[in-house]
Amino acid sequence: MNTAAIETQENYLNAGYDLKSWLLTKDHKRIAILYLITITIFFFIGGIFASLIRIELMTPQGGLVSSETYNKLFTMHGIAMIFFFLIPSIPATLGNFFLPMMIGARDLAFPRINLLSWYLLVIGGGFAIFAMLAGGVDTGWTFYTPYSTTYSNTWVIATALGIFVSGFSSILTGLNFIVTVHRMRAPGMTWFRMPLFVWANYATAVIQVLGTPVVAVTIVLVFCERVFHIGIFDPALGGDPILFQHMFWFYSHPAVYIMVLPAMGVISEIISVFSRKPIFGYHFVAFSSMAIAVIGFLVWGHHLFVSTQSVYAGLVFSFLSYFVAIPSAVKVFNWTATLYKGSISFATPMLYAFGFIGLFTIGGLTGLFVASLGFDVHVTDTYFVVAHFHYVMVGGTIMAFLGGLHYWWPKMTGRMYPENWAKLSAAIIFVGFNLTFFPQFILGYMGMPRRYHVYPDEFQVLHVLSTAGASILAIGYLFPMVYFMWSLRYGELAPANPWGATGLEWTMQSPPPVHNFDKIPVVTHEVYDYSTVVKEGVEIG
Amino acid sequence: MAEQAHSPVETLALREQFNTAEQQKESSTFGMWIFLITEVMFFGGLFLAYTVYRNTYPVVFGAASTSLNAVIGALNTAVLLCSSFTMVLGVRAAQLGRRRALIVFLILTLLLGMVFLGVKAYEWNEKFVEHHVPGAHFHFEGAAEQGPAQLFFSLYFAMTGLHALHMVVGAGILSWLLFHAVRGRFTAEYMTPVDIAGLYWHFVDIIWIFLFPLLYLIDRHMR
Amino acid sequence: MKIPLFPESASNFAPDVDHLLFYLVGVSVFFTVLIFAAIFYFAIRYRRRADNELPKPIHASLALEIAWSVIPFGLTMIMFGWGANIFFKESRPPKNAMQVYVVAKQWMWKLQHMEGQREINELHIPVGRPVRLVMTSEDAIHSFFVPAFRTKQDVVPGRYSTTWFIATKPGKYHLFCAEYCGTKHSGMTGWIYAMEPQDYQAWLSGGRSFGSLAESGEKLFQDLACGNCHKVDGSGRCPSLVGLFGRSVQLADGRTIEADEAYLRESILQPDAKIVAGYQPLMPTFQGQVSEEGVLQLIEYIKSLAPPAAGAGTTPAEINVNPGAATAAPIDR
Amino acid sequence: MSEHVDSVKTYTAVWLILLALTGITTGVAYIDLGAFSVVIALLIAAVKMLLVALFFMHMRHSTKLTQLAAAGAFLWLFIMMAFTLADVWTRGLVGTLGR
Repeated sequence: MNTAAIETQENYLNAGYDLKSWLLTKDHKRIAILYLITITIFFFIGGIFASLIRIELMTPQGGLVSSETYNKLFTMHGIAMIFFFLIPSIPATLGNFFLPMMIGARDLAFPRINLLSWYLLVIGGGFAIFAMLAGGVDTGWTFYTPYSTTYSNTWVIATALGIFVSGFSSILTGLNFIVTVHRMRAPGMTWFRMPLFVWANYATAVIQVLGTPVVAVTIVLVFCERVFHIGIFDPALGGDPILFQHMFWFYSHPAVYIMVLPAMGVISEIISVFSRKPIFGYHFVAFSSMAIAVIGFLVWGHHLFVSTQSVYAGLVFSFLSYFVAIPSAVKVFNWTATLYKGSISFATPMLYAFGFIGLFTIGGLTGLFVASLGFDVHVTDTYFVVAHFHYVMVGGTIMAFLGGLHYWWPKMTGRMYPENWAKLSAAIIFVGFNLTFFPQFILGYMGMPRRYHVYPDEFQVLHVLSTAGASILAIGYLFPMVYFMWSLRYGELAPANPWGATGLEWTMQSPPPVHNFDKIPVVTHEVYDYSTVVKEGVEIG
Repeated sequence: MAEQAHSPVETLALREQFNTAEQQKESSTFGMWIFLITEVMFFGGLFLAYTVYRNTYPVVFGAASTSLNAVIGALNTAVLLCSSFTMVLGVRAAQLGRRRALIVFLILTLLLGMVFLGVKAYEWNEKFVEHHVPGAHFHFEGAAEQGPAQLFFSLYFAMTGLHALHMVVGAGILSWLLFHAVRGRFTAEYMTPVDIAGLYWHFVDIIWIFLFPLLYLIDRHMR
Repeated sequence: MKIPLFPESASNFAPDVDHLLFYLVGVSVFFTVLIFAAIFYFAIRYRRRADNELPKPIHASLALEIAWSVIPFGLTMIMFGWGANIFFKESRPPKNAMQVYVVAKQWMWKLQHMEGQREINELHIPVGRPVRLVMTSEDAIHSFFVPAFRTKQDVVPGRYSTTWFIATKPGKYHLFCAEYCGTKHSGMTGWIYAMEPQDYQAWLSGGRSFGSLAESGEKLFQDLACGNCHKVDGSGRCPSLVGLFGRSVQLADGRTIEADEAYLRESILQPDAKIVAGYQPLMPTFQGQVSEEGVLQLIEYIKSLAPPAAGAGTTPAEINVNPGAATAAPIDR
Repeated sequence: MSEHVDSVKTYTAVWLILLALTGITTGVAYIDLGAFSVVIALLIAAVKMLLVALFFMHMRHSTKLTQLAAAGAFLWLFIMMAFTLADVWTRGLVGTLGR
């Protein structure tokens, strides 16, 4: 197929160029591209806030911005990154694009609800951006009462409305995925022939459906308390601010699993393809996704250890928090075991997968630190916790998101990304990330509190190191933005299966046709069976 | 399975992403049940706040609950149960393809829903007159402690308000159904929207089934 | 220029938490090195040499899965037990601890010693003696965090919360507010001065004395005319407060609760929350009239109203606390 | 339609039982049963819910999956309430203020 032929081949991208065909599309692939553009915008908005924070923290007396502005910076960094980038990131882009194909379906169960989900995210994002431009919100992304309801005079209502609306985008995506996986698998696609990426997104969907409504109603109550002065959490009326924290964290801890589970799904795919072996202990990795989704709902109290929550409740939550750590450990061990006796290629997605396993291991292990009651009393609300969740979110989810983007870019766009530039940026991101966040563990244990922009002089050296790392990390993130755009026009044309992968999404042309499959495939092979794709393969190992 | 045309033809009963009408109906029903799960958790947050505060302030909650009119509440519950009854008869009519019966039952359900909202509005107005609406000039003579009493009424208005909002949305769905039923869009083969609207309506009724005793009937014997 | 990489260890909890840290870091370094080494070795040893290599699939081994589930779980249970042990010790201050009241207010700490000294953003304490802080907030949630003591406790409006420690090394240690509380959250810091006992006594007597907390409590008690109802001999319409602190009180709705600081504070600000058996809800609320410091002073005064044997100026006649109640709690001499 | 269609008689019977139960729960509330009155109120409400779900929402004929999902929702509601009340009920048990 010469390039001209490929150009004219009918696919989901050239099926229509006008705005209407994009903004009213029902095609899960186009909606995934719309999501990709939206969350990239929010990623860079959040990134700008992060850079300002890091520059501010270079000096102990914090000269760049005033206290009010700094409080707004870290709040909006948290909100933009968590609600508008991390939570939709992998499920809404890679999940939307590939889940239907991987199970042999033409589209999600409810395409119009899928489009509605995107609009809800955009409308919610609009409210949040309006609040940022109008003056910002300074309650922290956690909105703790009574500060958020009584003492803050910033744009809390507009931001709360934005998060409320975008929460429904997450709920409806979860609903769509659950029904699609249950009802629309191709014949022969049994549960244990589904790729682990589908398992991970299914577990994530369960959390989205069961957890997000609770934070939605919590935000409604904060809204009512600010607007109508009805006092659900107001201590002056006998309300209990700790009840707010229970209701908030009931969602927000499972939300961190919404952010990391899809990333684990991507890593399972990449590790398997680039070591050309089925994932070691497929069933255990699949069930550990479900276990994380379920046990993830029993541990939220470890955010409340020092909040006057009772000692006995703290004991229960601390104990259960160690249960939820075990499935994550099982996954890491199974990924590492998959490499044994494999045929390992060092393409960029694999570099991101190695980065993910390393950094997620450190992130996960420091989770064990903060789950221990006596230790958490010292390090909660300090930079130790900031470092912990950045290791899991940035070192984990963003690494896996970039790995997934590189892995599926040929299929999504029909173009190959530039391999060497990609490897360089992966290395820069890995170095920049560690330099930014590892010093924060030390800062945290020394007692540097969270959300401080004025701090004692003895912490300055570590802060300067962290800011240096942040600048490297920022540059590292700009590379993919540039060469992905460049590849759309000048990238090498991608074949149907550049990596020799086994998923159903690789059986169709790149970029895929509008209806995915001319004829719904009948699945006969086991999952990750590379003998079907490696022509006259030489048996090794 | 029948050989699929390149791009499958799209009908109401068979959207293009489904292979069989049966698959589409099962998906829509299962999708609705998942949505109802999110609603259970949505109201669940309010029930949690209610449980915690009733546990902390049992006496004041009892006094405040006794100030509500239980008879009106019971009658209103009966109205809602009747609307559920007419709704399920409407769904049955749609299953059997009886268009006229479907239209009659939809109208009845809509009317009963309006009656419920009307009674609700009356109760709220009565609360407004008695200064039981939380806010600046809240005053509840039944208990000396105004704080927890205001908590009860905050929860009362939050829960019944959210329920009423769901009733209004339900009424909107019923009107849409009515509009299409009159135009003969629903047949015995394609009645999924009626079935799903029925699930939603019954769910809103179930929420009220729990709201009524929990809000209206605490320590009623204290009076 | 010495770059400090480890916080000072200046309290009885600090060594425990530090040893727990070393155990946690040890386990984590072991597993991190294990994973990194395995990845590097496998990646290099089994790198792809030819494009059509097809490794033999190895599916699973139950024994291995169980091993790397049970062993990590065992290690984590040690972390759990050790942490829980420290947490339990931190949640039970010794009875003889020296008490200091802390009132957190948007963006400053107000501390009050029993002897009357008042401090802003500073706390002088003797080394070697357990110090219990009873804290409340007047507005948003704050958190009393002393890194050198490894202790942290949120200060929540509407209730008292407690933290305690024993300073083991004289010195000047940072005090931070660790729960975001608004604009000057980063400015809400201070210092803890741990001093040798004799220096502490010198500081205590040297400071301008406002009279002990109990005395200012007594003055406030009279200003608010609490004595009109709360007569010493209990003959008024309200229960006598003599010897009330620490005693269990029979309530009108049948519950029996211990009269601790939280009960006294609630009864001052929301009198009808817990009505003593045999009495009517007559007491007006003092919410808004008495500041948090005022409530603390009144509590200290009520604590000082010991039973007649030790009380000053109370009539030796038999004191009946609950004229109406059948089961009057006996007064222990 | 392939699906089983219930008779009007069943629906009417269920409807009348629901109305009766509403009456009962209101009446019972006026009798002083102490803490037990909450249990009775919730039991009656649960029975009414099951009636509506099984008959009116055709839960009887629906797939195992839907039944599992509905049960799951209530299990999660129970988790949320149980752990939060575990905190609220055991506050101060250790004998220290705010712990």
